[in-house]
Amino acid sequence: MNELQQADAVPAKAPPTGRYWLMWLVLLALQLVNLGSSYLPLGAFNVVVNVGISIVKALLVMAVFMHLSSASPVMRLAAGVGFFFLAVLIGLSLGDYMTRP
Amino acid sequence: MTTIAAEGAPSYISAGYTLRSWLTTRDHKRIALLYGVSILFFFLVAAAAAAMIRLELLTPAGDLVDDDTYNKLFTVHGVVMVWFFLIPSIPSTFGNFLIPLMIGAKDVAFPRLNLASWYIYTLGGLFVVVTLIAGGVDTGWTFYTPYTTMFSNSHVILAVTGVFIVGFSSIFTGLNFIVTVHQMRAPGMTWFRLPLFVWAHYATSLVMVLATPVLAMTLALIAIERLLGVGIFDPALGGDPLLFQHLFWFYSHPAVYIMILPAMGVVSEVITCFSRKPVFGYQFMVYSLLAIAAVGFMVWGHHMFVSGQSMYAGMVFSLLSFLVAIPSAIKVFNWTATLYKGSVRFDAPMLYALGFIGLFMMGGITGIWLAALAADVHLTDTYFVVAHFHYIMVGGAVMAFFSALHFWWPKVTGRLYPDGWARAGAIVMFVGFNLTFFPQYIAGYLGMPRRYHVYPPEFQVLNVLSSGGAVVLGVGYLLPLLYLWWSLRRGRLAGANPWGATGLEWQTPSPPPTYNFASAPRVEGPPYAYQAGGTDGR
Amino acid sequence: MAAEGTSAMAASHFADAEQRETAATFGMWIFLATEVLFFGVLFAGYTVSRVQHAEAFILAGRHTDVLLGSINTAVLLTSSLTMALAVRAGSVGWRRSCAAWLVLTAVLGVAFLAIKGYEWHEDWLQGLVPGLRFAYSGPDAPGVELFFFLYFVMTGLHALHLTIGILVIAVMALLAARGRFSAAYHTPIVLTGLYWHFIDVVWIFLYPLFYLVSRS
Amino acid sequence: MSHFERFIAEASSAAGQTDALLLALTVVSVLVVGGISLTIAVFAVRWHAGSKAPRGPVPDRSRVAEGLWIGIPLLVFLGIFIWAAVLFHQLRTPPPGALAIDVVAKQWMWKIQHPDGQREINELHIPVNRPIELVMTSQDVIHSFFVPAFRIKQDVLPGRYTTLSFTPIRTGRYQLFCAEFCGTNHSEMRGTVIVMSPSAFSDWLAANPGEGSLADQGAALFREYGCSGCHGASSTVHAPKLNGLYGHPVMLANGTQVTADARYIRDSILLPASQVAAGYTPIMPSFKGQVSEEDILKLVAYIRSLSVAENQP
Ligand code: HEA
Ligand code: HEA
Ligand code: HEC
Ligand code: CUA
Ligand SMILES: [Cu+2]
Repeated sequence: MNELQQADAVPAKAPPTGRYWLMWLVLLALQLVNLGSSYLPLGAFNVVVNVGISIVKALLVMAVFMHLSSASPVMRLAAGVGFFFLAVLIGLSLGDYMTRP
Repeated sequence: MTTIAAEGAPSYISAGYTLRSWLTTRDHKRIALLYGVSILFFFLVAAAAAAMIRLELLTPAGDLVDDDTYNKLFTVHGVVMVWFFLIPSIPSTFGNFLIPLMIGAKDVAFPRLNLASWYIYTLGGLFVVVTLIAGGVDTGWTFYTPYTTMFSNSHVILAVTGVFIVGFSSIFTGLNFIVTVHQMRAPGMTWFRLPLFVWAHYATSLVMVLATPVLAMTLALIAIERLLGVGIFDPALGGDPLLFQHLFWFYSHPAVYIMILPAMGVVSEVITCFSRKPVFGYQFMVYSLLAIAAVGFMVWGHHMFVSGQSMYAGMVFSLLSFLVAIPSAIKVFNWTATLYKGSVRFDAPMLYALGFIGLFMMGGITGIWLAALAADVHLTDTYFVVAHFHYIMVGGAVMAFFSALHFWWPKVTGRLYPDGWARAGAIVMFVGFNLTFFPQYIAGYLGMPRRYHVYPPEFQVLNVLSSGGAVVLGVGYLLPLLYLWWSLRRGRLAGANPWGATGLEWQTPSPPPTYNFASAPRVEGPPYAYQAGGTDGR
Repeated sequence: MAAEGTSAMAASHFADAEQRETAATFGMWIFLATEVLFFGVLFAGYTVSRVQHAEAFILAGRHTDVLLGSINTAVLLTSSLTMALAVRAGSVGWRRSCAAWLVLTAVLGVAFLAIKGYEWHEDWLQGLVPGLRFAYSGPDAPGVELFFFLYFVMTGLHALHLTIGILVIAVMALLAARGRFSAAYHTPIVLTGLYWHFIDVVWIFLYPLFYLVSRS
Repeated sequence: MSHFERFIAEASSAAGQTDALLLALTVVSVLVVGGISLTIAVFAVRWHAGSKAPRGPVPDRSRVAEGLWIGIPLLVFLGIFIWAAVLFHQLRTPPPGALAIDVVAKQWMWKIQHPDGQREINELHIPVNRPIELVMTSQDVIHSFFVPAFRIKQDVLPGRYTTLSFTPIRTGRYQLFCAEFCGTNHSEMRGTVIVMSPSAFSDWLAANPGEGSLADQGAALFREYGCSGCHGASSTVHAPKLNGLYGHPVMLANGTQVTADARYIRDSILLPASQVAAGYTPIMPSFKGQVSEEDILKLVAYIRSLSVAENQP
């Protein structure tokens, strides 16, 4: 009927649970990597690695647990738009702090 | 009030007369009226403050009220005008009333949320009223730290709580509109058949939903900082007051587009109807609405050119501010082109709409002055800025509000108002407005700082002019109140479509029945299918 | 029973139940976008403060409990799994299984709060609560105080969301057990799930920002 | 001569340039607003309902028009942007050899300290045609230093130094305003900038000897606060010598490098551990809450004088 409903129709049968359990293991593994990496002396890169892994984890949660991987494009857009403008907020403010004399 | 009803179906007004039937309604049209009444109340509160401000500024000395009182006056004027009048003004009244009608839906997607948002608004308003009774707040509507967190002796927390709460009403309205437009369109109502009014509200809603939470959290931080004496804004504790400004303007610049986009939507409807032509460059108009909303998020630093922000950040924000003006320019040009070879009538809504274009242009172009770095260094925090934003917000948005009021009054109430009076009102308002605010441009250029209770005597002439203009402007506001009130009982019955307008809202009786349409409408063609020079149905 | 729920819930202004479910899910996503920016202010504040007080944040980061923080992260990730399983059970109409997974999720949520509460208690004893009981002294105290200010506001707001989530889940579990949901109508569970996962996503970012600073 | 004269006065080197920009903006605005209003009026009247003017079919859109409507404003805007940004850059770049004067703002007054120790309140005496650089900070809330006749303005923040540079080009008395809302008497936080001929200025300096130069006063404070106990030549404490520090890069313990400017020295005094000099233990106590903003500026002046004396060729 409209663009939201096409891709988001009620699933006919139960999706298998395997991917949920798998995802759980992956997330726990990533958490361990995150924890472990923070003990490596990487200097400023510790933050990059830490936050990078968190972004991956967040994307996985949203894709699998929150069903974005099978959602309509509009749904995905709604999920992404908040993060986009948050990036604008942090990016442009930080631009000020980084370029002050 | 008697109303005509479509083949016996009761209109939304006659669906019930008890107070309870209004306070528990889920009908978007009734909620719109609830909002209308509340907004009128807060407009009068803030206008009273404006009247006091203008009276005080008649003389250079501070003889009417003392310093603190004056500071509280402009604070309450700004806070109430912005959050309790202008931001909800068009969206929660006309937007609420018309969007379901215009897309051929029975109601908004979440009617209960809609009603809840009105209660939240009222609760927020209550806090502001309590603030006023308790003695007011004196920080300016911008709540700059560390003054607000550490130095002000007024009721900051109460006021901030009120604004925090009203923010959620804005968020819920926006959320509702977005889902409604996505989900509730009638068969055949494709995206590019939506009236621009709906598009404008869609763009506005995006801003409401994405910017308002930032304001809410920032104000919450202010309250915490004031309560506990710790926080991230106080320089004495290692915090940074500019961080507050960044966060505040990240909301408040997009918020100015919350105020102007719905106005642009109104004007697009009115211009097309009274020139009997489809809007010029419909798709372009849509994209420019969306572009204003999106790019509007990236220009906030233009309020901070002299604040101690880095010079390079200033340059980036300046450039982006120029870019965001381009879609506004497109809209002005397209409205102008719509008149070309049209069949132009000068009914009251049209007069207001034409006034809007002129005054918005003035306000917008002086925005360009302020976006130009070196010019802003001189002009910022002077009356030039005050003139800039009143030109857009009062000359633009409020004019558009009155345009909408006159255009859809017959639809909302089923009655016509006296045309001559209405046109006179529009003209008085236009003249009074320019008298009030044009002198402020000059005062600002000459260096008169804003938020000044006492000022050097050189500026008196300009200030007296401005105060005189405010009286005329005040009359311009009062006139419609009178004849519209009169029309409620005595006005001629309007019929479904007094202007011969296209648009689904005109295809249902005035006032519309509870579920809007007797049967779900089906949309077959593009919007604004007017014929230039053709008969206009009257 | 289930069919009744459907017709009762499908408000008359919607064309059909499907339109209603999509609208609700979409609305929830928009609400979550709002939440992203609501929390986002604090993330922005954190970023700026950290840039300005790099050294102090490193010092302060040593005072959070990485063990408890990591356990809590695992707890919350696990609760996301149980929530996902609950939603799935709900979507095929297994009401008892759905209720059971929901209860488990809520229990994990409570466990998280308990651990968090214990941590806060420890912080209190150590005098790390800005504004109320802050005993840290030394040259970097202002920066450390900022760190803990953000720590309390952010974990506090997160805990508030979690508490609301637990209450909602409890209600859902009750309704599910009573058979209010079916394969045809289970939107509230889906929405609860989205909300819960979002809380998890927030924590996924809080974890490195507060527990993994300066471990190396 | 009207009352406005002294406000329109272009009394700084920047004023004329800003006015030129404003004039250009005025011209553009009048053309645009006037042109469009006129077009609207002509269209509306010529094609008012019932007029006999020819109508005929018109397109609903036109790619050419749309291109022009993006292109023309874009070009105009880019021109204005570049002009204004270049001027702004100029405003923000202090000319060499500027006379540095300290400004401390507080609710609701301006306190000024000249390098030679003269202090004044709500008045600023400066010589004409000499570049001035104000180093400003606030003791409480945000204020803003605004002299309309100079077309300059800069916010004054607590906990930070902001600077404002300009060159007065005309003698006379000019209004100084506080332009950022700062509480009850914001509108009375005003003053006068008095631009004098060089000779009159030196007379004024001589007639107001003050309490010795800022640097001298700073030297006294340096002993008073016990700084010399660690930083003095005869000190046994392992602390950096401050001679030749000002204006030079400093290696910090965390591996970064900063330039020792006023802000760095201020931070060193108030938050010594935030930027520890490489090779030293952070034993320096914080003087936060003990030293007033004015005294800090004096200490800065003293430390600055230590390197000016040495490094000036
Ligand atoms: C509805 C409200 C609204 C709107 C829509 C705008 C729109 C704009 N504003 Fe305004 N502004 C405010 C409300 C608004 N503003 C408020 C309330 C403040 C003060 C807040 C406070 O401090 O209290 C403020 C302050 C403000 C400042 C900061 C001033 C200062 O404090 O120093 C600046 C600086 O860049 C600015 C710029 C702009 C620009 C570039 C636009 C643009 O979007 C305008 C675009 C429109 C046009 C340009 C007109 C039409 C275009 C044409 C006809 C095209 C042809 C033109 C040319 C070729 C030149 N505004
Ligand atoms: C929607 C927004 C909105 C609207 C509609 C208005 C409407 C008006 N505003 Fe407002 N204004 C703001 C938003 C708005 N303002 C904001 C955000 C600020 C900044 C606040 C801050 O600095 O924090 C501000 C600040 C502001 C100032 C600057 C104060 C200062 O810096 O010291 C002034 C001064 O003239 C002013 C005047 C007016 C006037 C005359 C009207 C008129 O349109 C109102 C007309 C109505 C009446 C005049 C009352 C009814 C008439 C009568 C009862 C007749 C008798 C009248 C007289 C005796 C005068 N406003
Ligand atoms: C107890 C000893 C002590 C006292 C008292 C002291 N300092 Fe220091 N100061 C140090 C040490 C050690 C350092 C180097 C470590 C650091 O940067 O913190 C230092 C660093 C500095 C620096 C930075 C120098 C550089 O090379 O980076 C400045 C500037 C400074 N002090 C000024 C002052 C002033 C002004 C006072 C008095 C108000 C003062 N100090 C009092 C011990 C002291
Ligand atoms: Cu100081 Cu205003
Ligand atoms: Cu803005």
